[in-house]
Order: sequence, then structure tokens, then C-alpha cells
Amino acid sequence: MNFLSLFVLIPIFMILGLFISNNRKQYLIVMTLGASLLMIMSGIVTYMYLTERAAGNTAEMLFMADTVWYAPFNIHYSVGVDGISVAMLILSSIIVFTGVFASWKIDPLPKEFFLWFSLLSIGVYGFFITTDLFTMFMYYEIALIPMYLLIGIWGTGRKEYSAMKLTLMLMGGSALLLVGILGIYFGSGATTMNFLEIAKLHIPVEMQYYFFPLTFMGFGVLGALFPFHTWSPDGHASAPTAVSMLHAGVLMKLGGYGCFRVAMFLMPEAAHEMAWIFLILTGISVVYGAFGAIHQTDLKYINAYSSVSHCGLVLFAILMMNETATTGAILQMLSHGLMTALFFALIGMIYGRTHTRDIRLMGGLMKVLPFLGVSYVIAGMASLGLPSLSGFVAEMTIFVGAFQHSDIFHRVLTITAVSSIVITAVYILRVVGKIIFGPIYDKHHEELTDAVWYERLSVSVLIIAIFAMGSAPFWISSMIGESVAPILSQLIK
Amino acid sequence: MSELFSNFFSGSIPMEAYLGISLIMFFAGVYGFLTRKSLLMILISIELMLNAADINFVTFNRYLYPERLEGFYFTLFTIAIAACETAVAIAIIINIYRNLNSVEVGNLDQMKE
Amino acid sequence: MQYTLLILVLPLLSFIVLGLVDSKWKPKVAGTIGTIVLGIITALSYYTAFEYFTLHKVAGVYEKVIVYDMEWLRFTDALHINLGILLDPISVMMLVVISTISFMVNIYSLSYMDGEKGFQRYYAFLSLFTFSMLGLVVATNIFQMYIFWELVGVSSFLLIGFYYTKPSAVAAAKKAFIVTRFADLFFLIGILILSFYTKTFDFTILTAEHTTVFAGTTGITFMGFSVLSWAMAGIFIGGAGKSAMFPLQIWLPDAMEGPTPVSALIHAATMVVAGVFLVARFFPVYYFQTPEVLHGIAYVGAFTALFAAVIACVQTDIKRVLAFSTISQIAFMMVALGVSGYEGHEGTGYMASMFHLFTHAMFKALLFLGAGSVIHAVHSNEIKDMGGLRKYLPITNWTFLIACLAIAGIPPFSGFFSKDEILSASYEFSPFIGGLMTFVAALTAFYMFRLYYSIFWGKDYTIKASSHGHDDHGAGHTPHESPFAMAFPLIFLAAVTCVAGFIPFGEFVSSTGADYHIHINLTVAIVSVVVASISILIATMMYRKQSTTPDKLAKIFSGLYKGASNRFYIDEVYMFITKNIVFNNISRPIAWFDRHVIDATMDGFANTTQWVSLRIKGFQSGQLQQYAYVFLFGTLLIAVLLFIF
Amino acid sequence: MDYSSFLQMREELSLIGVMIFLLIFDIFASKNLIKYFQPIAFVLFAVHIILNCVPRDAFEVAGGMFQYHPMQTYIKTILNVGTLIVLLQAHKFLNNEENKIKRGEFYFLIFSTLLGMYLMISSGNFLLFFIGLETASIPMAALVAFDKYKNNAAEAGAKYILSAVFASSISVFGISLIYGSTGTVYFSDLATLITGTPLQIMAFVFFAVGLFFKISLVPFHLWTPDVYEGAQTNITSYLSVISKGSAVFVLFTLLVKVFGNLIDQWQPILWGLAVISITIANIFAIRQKNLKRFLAFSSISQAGYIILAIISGTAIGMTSLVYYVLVYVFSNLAAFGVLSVIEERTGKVALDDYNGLYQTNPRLSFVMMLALFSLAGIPPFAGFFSKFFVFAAAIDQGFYVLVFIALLNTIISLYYYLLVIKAMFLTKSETPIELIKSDFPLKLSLVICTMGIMLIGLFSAIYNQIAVFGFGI
Repeated sequence: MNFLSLFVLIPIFMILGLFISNNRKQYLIVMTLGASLLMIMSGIVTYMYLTERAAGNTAEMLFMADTVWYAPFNIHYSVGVDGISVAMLILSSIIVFTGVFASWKIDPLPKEFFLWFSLLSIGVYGFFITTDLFTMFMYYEIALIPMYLLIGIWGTGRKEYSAMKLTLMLMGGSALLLVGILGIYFGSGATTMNFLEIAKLHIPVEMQYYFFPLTFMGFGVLGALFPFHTWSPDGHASAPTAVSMLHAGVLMKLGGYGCFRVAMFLMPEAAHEMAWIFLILTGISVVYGAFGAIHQTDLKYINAYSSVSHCGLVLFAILMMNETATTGAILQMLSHGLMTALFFALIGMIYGRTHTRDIRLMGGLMKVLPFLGVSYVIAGMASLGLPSLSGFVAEMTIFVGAFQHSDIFHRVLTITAVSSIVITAVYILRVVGKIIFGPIYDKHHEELTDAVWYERLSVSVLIIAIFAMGSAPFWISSMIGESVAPILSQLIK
Repeated sequence: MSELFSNFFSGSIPMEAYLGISLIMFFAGVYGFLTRKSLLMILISIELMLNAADINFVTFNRYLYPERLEGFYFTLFTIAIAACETAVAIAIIINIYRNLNSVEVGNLDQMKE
Repeated sequence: MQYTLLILVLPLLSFIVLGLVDSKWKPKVAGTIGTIVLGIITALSYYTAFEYFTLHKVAGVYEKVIVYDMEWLRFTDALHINLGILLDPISVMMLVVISTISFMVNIYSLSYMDGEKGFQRYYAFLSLFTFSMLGLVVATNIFQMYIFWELVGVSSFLLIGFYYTKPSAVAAAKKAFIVTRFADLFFLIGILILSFYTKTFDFTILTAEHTTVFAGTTGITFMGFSVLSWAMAGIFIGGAGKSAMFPLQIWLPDAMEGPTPVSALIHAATMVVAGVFLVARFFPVYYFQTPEVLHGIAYVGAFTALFAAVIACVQTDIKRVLAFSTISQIAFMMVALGVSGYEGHEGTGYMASMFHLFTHAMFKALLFLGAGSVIHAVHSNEIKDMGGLRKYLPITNWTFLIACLAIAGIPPFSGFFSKDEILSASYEFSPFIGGLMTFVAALTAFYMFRLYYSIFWGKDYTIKASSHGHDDHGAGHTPHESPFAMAFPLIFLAAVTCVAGFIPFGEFVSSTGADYHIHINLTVAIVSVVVASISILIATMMYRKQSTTPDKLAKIFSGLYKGASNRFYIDEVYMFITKNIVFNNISRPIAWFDRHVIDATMDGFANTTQWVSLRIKGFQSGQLQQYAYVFLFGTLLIAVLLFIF
Repeated sequence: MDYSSFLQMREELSLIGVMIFLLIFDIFASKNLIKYFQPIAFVLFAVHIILNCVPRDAFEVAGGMFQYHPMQTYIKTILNVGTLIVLLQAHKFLNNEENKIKRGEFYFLIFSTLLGMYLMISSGNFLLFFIGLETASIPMAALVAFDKYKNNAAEAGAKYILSAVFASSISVFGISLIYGSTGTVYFSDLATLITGTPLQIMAFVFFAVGLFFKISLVPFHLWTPDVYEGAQTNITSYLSVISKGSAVFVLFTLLVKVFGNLIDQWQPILWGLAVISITIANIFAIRQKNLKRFLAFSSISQAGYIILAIISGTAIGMTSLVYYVLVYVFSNLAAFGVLSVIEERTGKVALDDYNGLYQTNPRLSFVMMLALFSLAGIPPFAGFFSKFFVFAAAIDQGFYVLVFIALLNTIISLYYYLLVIKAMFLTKSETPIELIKSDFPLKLSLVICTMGIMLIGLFSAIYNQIAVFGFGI
């Protein structure tokens, strides 16, 4: 029994528990316990991981385990984590944990909500622990589908349209992905679906030219790559708070993670040849998303577009293919996950009070909701890359790393991407200035009450995480850097 | 052609003649199936098609492979099967007549699209 | 000298504590904590200065001491952000300045901000600012500087927007942040380029005398200029943003929306000179590697000085007048750096600019605090609500006068010495710049005394002053001198202003770190004093008593007057760029494109499918025979295709 | 000749035994005994399943006219289980007053079609194959027209029998040509004798369309929706799952075993048919308002996916095919089970009637959702795995484009499956279907299906077990 399997088993047990339970408090507690357990566990994982490394462990991954599942296709249930996955696991568990608290008063059908929510988390956790292409793809799709119901039933606004659009577009992505994965498997003539093994083989270059774009785009859709990002604004805008948190916070990271772990890791030649195409696309989405955000008036839309911009940065950095930039990309995943989750949590709480997300109909909330106001400002500052908050660390690592590229084209692109920090500042401050500061716009907002304990809890956890990452980045960045190095050596060779 | 006629008059009928007949029967059946209005006529056309196949079997067996009898047996079974399906079909058609008071194939379009 | 670490740690702690407890403690408690902490820091930094200047002079040269250094974030083996403390003459000097002013402001605010909502928050932000400003000046590497640079920016944002319910304040805060952020973009790009070629962030390596790190950059040019020039220019733009050089000066006047002590601390004495400090920090690089950029700095500075001075002459809001004079004075420092040489006497400009930075910090803070106490008395910023206040506010009056004399460059006040050095340096660089600067000096004297007279002299104070600002006091009460907590900083700073000029500044601060003996260049000194006195006389004639000459002049130079009083419409230009170009012509089209092109294509797929489905429903006609047709057709089609291919 | 060798045909014999017993029981059983008719039938049939679920060694009977291979046991068992589920679901329907008397014939007809499929599957000779085909389809027509007072049923029956016989007459004509060109109808001989002469190709096409008709591939599918809609729902499910399952298996066997030399001909044919079947069926399905028609089109596109397994013509393809049929049986029968019980009780089959079903019947709609997800190929449900293996089998032979098109179509199919889920879960309705108390057999059948959907994928043992007899021919 492998340790990592707990990550999948605990949510499964949670689901079963929810299934049999029927009264309200009970399963909320079950859920919360489960989530916090996961948090603790991933803490342990990280700790063990670090100690093992200190003990001079040379294994690519930790807690490797491998069980044959479908022998005819060499499909194994094989797991293993390295620094990147651990970072992602920590992120996911934090967000799941806070997400539960953010959806404390979910209504209607709370039980079903948590059922789907934990199914979603199974997908997420499984995706990060597995080292087998098939299993990875399976978890990927497991994570996609609950979205439809979560948005469709508990969402707001044009929820049915958005849910359908999101599901179908992501499905389209996974269609590309599946062809890519099968192509990798059969193309490489591998006798295993474990990508660590496949990486040792060599896929014929002309095949790579077909399958690299497919795979990269397949994951890229989830990573909000430029022309395929439109699911994200609508989807996030309609989703309930916790789902937006988990989706923007973690699910979009699956894209970047996959692009790095599968597309580029397994097909380095094609990655080198074709990087420039995707670099341009991602460069576009960085700036494009930021400019798109300026013009929105719905809080969630603003945030969704800024996510497009930030996630674009992730892919952008990955494609730079050097250690610093890639480390930055992973850091950016973490930081964006945390702060966007914080954003959506806050937006949800504000919306729950004011019943509007239109920034033109709000103002001066700082006066009535000091806690939420301050937290929103902090989130904003993190998002525009204020030092001592997570955003700064990630972005600077990316920029410095990307700028170390020897080719002038890449450096110019980097400068283009850097310019997004100003635009970010513009739209963040626009919102903060409009809804948090200034005079109270709507008289009815004067009776609003500030956050209650469980809201405070979830928000504080996120803020603390953001601060911790922003002011003491060395430990996590070193952990990630160590695990990025072998993958990049594969890429650069 | 002339040789065909000569064979014809000399008594032994060439295989092509049978095949021609069966082919004509078959497509006559198809034609009937496609054009006739009455279900019964359609049923009969199907019979034509089946029998065309039977003739093929017999002919081939008789002319090409006289040493084994697979063709003949096939024919026998086909005839039997044709009888069964006619029975069932007739039953259903009667049922239709009871419900619709007509056996016009054109009326069978309650369910479409 | 490990204890210098406390200088950074203490204010951070006080920020965290005050920020967390926020309104749970009594305002007084928070205020006292903040002030005491600042007091300790001030003491520490004085002691540091003393110890540094006494102990760390090796072979007649002040060495750079890195007291503390830790790796904070590693990018590559060569490039990593360290957090540490670098002590050298200028950083020590800045420590003294910042802690002093900050201390004064803390004391001052105790009574000025008394009764304001969010008093605790105010002190928390003050500590945050002090922390980040101190961190900025002691930075050991350019990235640490950038980090604290940003922190300074945000704390200034928070303090300008202190009255967050006031839309104008929020707008000003936003403007300040975004403009400086825009400049920081170039700063960052500059850092990236510099670090890419030099593979280091470290000041001690970059600014060492015969450093070799720039070997890699020789001959590499981009669009005609060497990459290094681009980098340094970018870094300067960053500095220009913070120091409000033309054309990035627009945020500073609006920043006066913040509480007056804040303006004194941030927007007069400390933060705005960060740009100057940055250029001074990089001076060797500028001087040896990219002189063309250095000269560019000189010209930008000169223009800004003139530009701001002209505007200052016609503003009617006293804080804005001071703001523009600040811009112009900082421009002086920039010019001084721009014209400066390196070795020995050549290095006058460098020394002068630091000297001026020091003196200016003192007397400009004094001016602002004085203005503060005036505003506190009459509850208005507008000149027209003032006049004849000398009877009511004696202390303010005298201290203000001293400050005015100092800034006007009248001996023996500190301003005279530093400004004189700058002028002589400029003359040595080029007579034109010299002359220009002299003229600006004259203008300075003029508008300062215009301000002085119209506050304290001119028409007698009319009790029925319509009251802006704090309406709670209501109109029509006699203005009264401020309490001691406000008066003491004024007196203290005035005293400093009187004596600061006699500090042998060159002994401590010079471009090389070696001693440098100030000697007054008599011709320049006399010229400037004369010019200054003349313009003071003019101001006296025009504003001491009420007279119609100002209006007449305004009529004569109506074009200039109008332009100047509208700050030459720079803000409008910015408005146009941001609103019409960025917002309406970039962002809106993009939003539209996203909805109606990209999204529409995605929906288009769905709609097409639906449409096709509707078109082909005829196949399923329900007619048995038509089914058979299709069946047969299919069969034959397959057969035919097989035989064709 | 040793007739005892006939005793080896165990499946067929035991099924015939069950049929005869039931027939006699139905006729002669007394009033108070007759009400146990269905339980007894279930038990007997279950026994029959258990007896025949163990694969044996391959053998031949009657000079190769009947060829047995272990793989056939699997496919037959799958069909048996499917049939059992259908019977369980039909239990309530057969207890209605007007149907009580017809119970016997219902079972007899169902079993005889099943017998026909057995023969079809294990035939080693075109004659036996043809007999099996007809035995499978003629009683089916009777079943389709089972409740004879419904116009739709009668119409469906007529459409079915006529087009079925039309198809089979075309294919028997094809067989006759094959016979003519080769002189034998034994598969083992034909494999070598078929060399791809024009006549043989022609004959092959004629013959194949008969099977395409049974699998209902576009353009030979037009009868499907009408018949599915007209027939009684349990019959529809039987039609859509069991007969289709047997047909695809047989098609695969024949293509490889008999027409192996024509692979260059039939691969392109199947390529085209798969593409247009999946696409056209999907495009039709998105507009359907009647759930039975809707499922008809969905089953057509599913057939298209099965072709992906056939086209590879490899052992892996065979395994994937059987596995796909297995999963398809459970998924589709779960969907049809829900459909049938709701139609049985309320007579509602329109999509809009299902609005807000979750409020009133959470369990039913949950099962329905699982079934639809499984059909759409969503993990962790079995459908995902079967689809994946089918794709893998096709890609293994290098059909990248085909798989890509199929995958793009999964998006459309997901869309219309989600439409139903949307109706059940998202859409609110003033008049939702009231709470339905389903009887025990139905519950049982749904539980079996749900278990199947949930577990088959996760337990790889099943697939591996099937894979043991890699090439089941």
C-alpha cells in the first residue's frame, strides 16, 4: 500500500461517507476533516521529501510505486512525487481546505455539492501523483466532468450556457490530448505508459512534430492558452465560489503541469523546434488577458482575464526552457493558485452580501467590510506583484530566468511580457479604488456585516500562505529547482 | 450468342441463362420493393429476391460443383426461412390492417425524423 | 555593527503589531509606540553614523561595509537576491535624514492627526514606510533596492489614500502608484538588461572603481545605443518616476491629497529623493560606462527645474506650491549629479547634490510642517483664505521664514551652501546650464516669498474665512498657534536648517569616498545671492501689501499664466493617453474581439452543428421505401467506390 | 458419424432445454403455479448462464459447420447477462393484465432470437450463419410488434421485418455469388479460396450490407430510430444491445476469418462507415426530443465506435470489441431500464418530461446519469475504458485520423448526453415525474448495471481475462 494512494483514497472514503450520511453538520465535518487531513499529509510528504533529499537520495521521484493495471496496454497504476508535484499537492490541499470553508452555507443540495467537489479533488490529487500517462489522462477527465454539474446546479448567471461551454471546450482539449498520448505511446514503441520510462526512449522526430502540438494544445486549453481561453471567463463567472477557487486555483495548473511533464518532457526536439509558435501565443495571452481585464465590469470576469494573463505567464516561462524560468513557472502556479483562490473567495463573500458583482454598483466597502476590504487589497497587491507577497517572487523569477535566454527574440518577448505588470496594476487599482475605497455607493450596503469566523478562517489561511511564500521563498524555490533540473537536462540534451 | 441458341435448341440450357433469369428476378424484386404501394406486394417482391438467390445456388451447384450438394441444401433452408418470415410478416400486416384499415406502405410514417 | 539590523527590524515589527491590533488599542498607545520606536531608530542611526564615520575610514577613504547579508532568493548561481545592509557615506547619510525627519513627523502627527479616524492605521503605515525607505537606502544589491522601492511605492499609495472615503484622495493615490509603477517597469527592464550582461546584482561589484563586469557589454548595441546605455537609461527612468522628473512629475502635486505630515515625510524629504539616491548609487557606472546618459540626466533635470519653478509661481494651493518647489529642488540635485565629475574637485556636483539632498530634506520638511500648522489653523489650503497670519502663528511664521530664506539660498542658512555648490558645478559643466540654474534659483526665491508673504502678510486675516477641509470645526474662529507637539519639530528643524550649512559635508560624502574640501566659489555665490535678494525684493513689493501688480502681470503674460496655472496641460495629455488610447482604443477592442470573434467562433461550431442537423432531418422521412432507396444506394456506392479505387 | 459430438454444443442445447421447459410449463401449469412463471424463468436462465460461463477448448461439430472457440463463451455470456437484465426489466410489463397470457411467447421469442445469435456466433458455415441470422431476426419482428394494439408497434414491426428481410435477401444473394465463385460455404475453405476477384468483392459487399444493417451503420440505419421508438421499451433495449452485440462480433469474425484476403477492401469501407455513422448519428441525436429515438441514434454512433475495434482486425481489437460490448450492455441497459420504468408508469418518454427528475426520483436519475456518462466515455465509469481501448486498438494499426475524428465526435455526443443530464438535474419543472416505486427485479437489474458501470473499468481482471483468448476465432 503506497503512501501517496492516500491522496486518492481519502477523498473516495469521503465520498462514501457523504453517500451514507444524510444530516447536514455530519458530512460537513467529514469533508472538513478529510480536507484538513490531506493538508497535513501533504505537509508530511513535503517534509519527508526534503529530508530524503538531504539524505542524498538520488531517485527521480519519491514514494515510487507501480502496480500493473491493464497488462495488454502496459497501463500501470504508478505513482511518485517530486518537488513540483509536492508543491502542487500542497497548493491543492490548501485550496480544497479553504474551498470547503468558503462553501460552508452552500445551498441547495449541499450533500451532492460536496460529493462532486470531492470527486473533483480526486481528479486533481490523482493527476499530480501519477506517473502513468493513461492514469494521468483519466484523472484529468475525472477533474473535468464534475465541473458541469457544479457550475450548472450551484452556479449563477448564465450558468447552463457557461457550464456546457466549459465542459465541451475542455473536452475538446482532452480529445487532442488523447490522440497525443496514444501517439506518444505507440510512436515511441514503448513497453510502458510511465512517462519516466518513455522519457528514456526516443520518439521519432517527425512523429513528435504531430504529437507535440496536439499534446501541448490539449493541456494548453486547460491552461487558458490564447485562442482557447474563452471558457475561462464565462466558466469562472458562473461557477460557485468554491468551484471557481478550485478551478482557477488548481485545475488551470493541470494544464501547465501537463505541458511541462508530458508534452515537453517527452518530446524535447519538437519542443525546441515549435516553442516559438507557442511562445508567441502565450506572450499574446499575457498581454491580451491583462488588457481584456481592464475593460470588464464584473469582478469575476476581471479576475478570470487576469488568470488568463497569469497562466499565460506560466506557459510562457515553461517554454523558455531554462531552470530559473521553469522554477518561476512552478512558483507562479503556486502563487497564482493561492491569490486567485483568495480573490474568488473574497468575491464570493462580497457577492453574498451585496448581491452584485458589478463594480459600477459598489463602492466604499472598506468602511462596512473592513476585513474583506483589507484582504481584497492584499490579494490585489499580491496579484500586481508586490514584494513580500507571492506574486513578486514568482514573476521576478520568471522574468529574470526568461531574460537569461541567449536569443534576442526571446528577450524581446520577455520585455513584452514584463510590460504586463503595469497593466495589471491598472486594473487591480481600478477595482480597489472603485469598490473598496471611495464613498459608499449604495445606501443599502451600509448595513452589511463583515466576515464571519469560517470566512475569516479560509481567507486568513490563504493570506498567510501568500505571505509565507512571498517573504520566505528560498525553501520552496530550492525544492522546486532541484526537481526541475533533471527534467530540463532531458530537455536541453 | 448463336452458340447459346444452338445449345438452347440442342436441349442443354447454359448456366448464363439461369443466372440471367435470377438476376432479372432479383432486381425485379428490388424494383417492386421500392415502388409498390401495398405491403403485400412488397412482401412478394422480397420473395422474388430470395428466390433469385435460391436459383443462383441451385444453378451453381448443378453446373459448377455437381459433386457436392451444399447449394441444394442452402436452397431448401432458404425456402423454409422465407416461409417463416412470410408468415410473421403476414401476421404483422394483418395487425396493421386491423389498426389502420389499410395496407398502404405510405401510411406507415407515424414515426419520423 | 550588527545592531544596524535593528534599524530595519524595529519599524517592521511596529508595523505588524500596529497593523494587526489596528483599532483594538487606544490611538494614543499606537502613536506613542510608533514614535518611541522611531526615536530608538533615530538614536541608532545617529550612533551608526558616528561609528561609521569615525571607524571606517581606511587610507582616507570611507570603505563600503556590508554589515549583514543573506541570500533570499536564488535565480541562478550568479544571480540571486540578497537582503542585507550596506553602509557607505551616502547610505549612512540617508539613514540619518530619514530617521530624523520620520521621527519629527511622528511627533508632529501625534497632535496633527489627533482625533482622525484610523489613527492607528496611520502610524502603522508610517512605520511601514520608514521600514521600506530605510531598507531601500541600505540595499546591498539592485534587486533589494527594487524590492524596497516597490514597498515604498505602496506605502506612499496607502498614505496618500489615507482618507480613503475621499474620491480625490483615492484618485491621487491611484495616479501616484500607477505612474511610479510605469517608471518601475523601465527600472526592472534596466535591471534585467544590466544583470544579463554583468551577471550580478551586487552594488559593490557594479560600482567598484576598476570593475571588469562590463567587459561583456562592449560593442553590443541595440538600435544605435550600447545595451548598457539602455539599461542605465531604464534605471534612471525608474528613478525619475519616483523623483517626479519631467514628464513623470504629474503624480506629485496630486499626492498632496494625503495628510500634510505625510507630504512632509514622503513627498518632500525622503521618498522623492530616492531617484537621486539611485543615480548617486550608480554614479560610477554612469560616469565611466555611459556618460551620455549622465548628461541626459543633467538636461532632463535642468528642464524639470525650470518647468516646475515656473508653475510654482502661479499655484494658489500652498501645498501644491511646495510640491512644485520640491520637484524643482530635486531637479537641482539631478542636475548636480548630471554635471558632476568623478575625482577630487571634479566631484563637486556629486557632493553638492548629496549635500543639497540633506539640507533640502530638512528645510522642505520644515516648510511642509509649517504649512501643516497653517492649514491646521485656518482649515484651508488656499492662499486666498490666508494672509496676515504672523500675528496668530508667531512660531510658524519665524520657522517658515527661515526655511524660505534657506531655500532661497540666502547665507548663512543651509540652502545657500548646498545650492552654491550645485551652481558652481553647473557653471563648470556648461555656462548655459549654470545660467539656467541661477535663473531657476531666482524664481525659487521669488515664489517662496510670494508664498510666505501671502500667508503671513498681505491682507489682514479675515475671521470669516470660508473653511474648506475639516468642516467639523466650522467657520469663523481665530486661528491659534499649534500645540507643542507640532511646534517642537518646527523649531528643531529650523535650528538644523540654520546650522546645517556649516557641516563640512565634503569630509563625509564624496563620489570617491575620499575627503573633499568645500570652498565657496565667490563669484557664483555673490551672483546667486544678489539674484536671489532681487527676486525676494520683487516678491516683497508684489505681495507684502495687497497690490494689483500680480493681476496686471497675469494679464500681460496671460498665455504663460494660464498655461502655468494649468501645469501646462501635462495631466490632460496623460488623461488622453490613458483614457482614449489605452482604454478606448486598445482595451475595448480587445474585449470586443474576445467576445465577438474568438468566443463567437467557438459558439459558431455549435450553431453550425445544430443547423446541419436541422437541414438533414429529411432523411428520416419515416417512409419505408425511401429507406430502402438509401440502403440500396449505399450498397451500390460502396461497390462502385471499391471498383474505382 | 458420431452424433454424440452434437452434445458438445452445450450453450445451444441448454438454452433449447430452457425454452422447451418454459413452453410446456406455460401451457400446462395450473393457475396457482403459473404465477411463478417468471421467477422460474429467471432461475432457469440464471442456471443456464452459470453452466455455460466457463470457456472450454475449441472444437468443431458436423464437419466444421459449427465451430467453437473459448472467446465465444465470453460473448455469449455477455449476451446472456444482457438478456437476463432485459427480462428483469420487463418483469413489471409482463405482469400487466393484458400481457399476462402472452408471457410465455415473450420468453420463447426472446430465447429463440438468442439461440439464433448463438448459432450465428459459432457458425462455421454460411448456411448455419444464415439460419442463425434469420432465427435471430424473424422472432425479433414478432417481438417488436408485441403489443399488437399499438399502431406504432405494428408499424415498427412491419418496417423491421420488411427491411430486415430486404437486407438479408440481398446478403443471401451475395452468399450465393460467393458460393458460385468458390464452390463452398465453409469458412475454413473460403479463407483461402477468396482471392479478391471482382465477383467476390461484389459478393462481399452484398453480403456485408446485411450485417451492416443489423449493426445499423449509416446509411443502413434508417429503420433503427423508428423501430426503437415503436417497439416496447424492453424490446428496444434488447434490440439495441443484444442483437447489435452479436452482430458486431460476427462481423469481426467473418471479416477476419473469411474475408481476410479482402482486408484492403473492407478496411476503407469500415473507415468510411465508421466516420459517417458516428457523425451523422450524433448530428441527428442532438435534435431528438423523444428519448427512445435519442438512444437509438446514440446507439448508432456507439456502433460506429465499435467499428474502430473491428477495423484493426487484430487480437487486441477483438478483445477491445468484446470488452466494449460488455460495457455497452451495462451502460445502455441501465439507461433503458430507467427509461422503461418511467414509460411503464407514466408513459412519458419526451426529454422535457424529465425536467427536474432529480428532485422526485434521485436514485433513478443518478443511475441514468451514470449510464449516460459511461456512454459518453467519462472516467471513472466503464465507458471511458472501453472507448480508450477501442481507440488504442485503432491507433495501434495507425488509424490516427479516424480516431481523431471519432474523438472530435465525442464532444458532440457529450453535448447531447449532457442535455439529458441537464434536464434531470438543472432544469426546474412545475410538474416533475412523481416518485416511482420500482419493483424488485428492476431494482436488481439497475443495481447490476450500476455495479457493472462502476467496477468493470476499475477491475482490469475482466479485460485481461478476455484478452487471454486473444484472438477469438
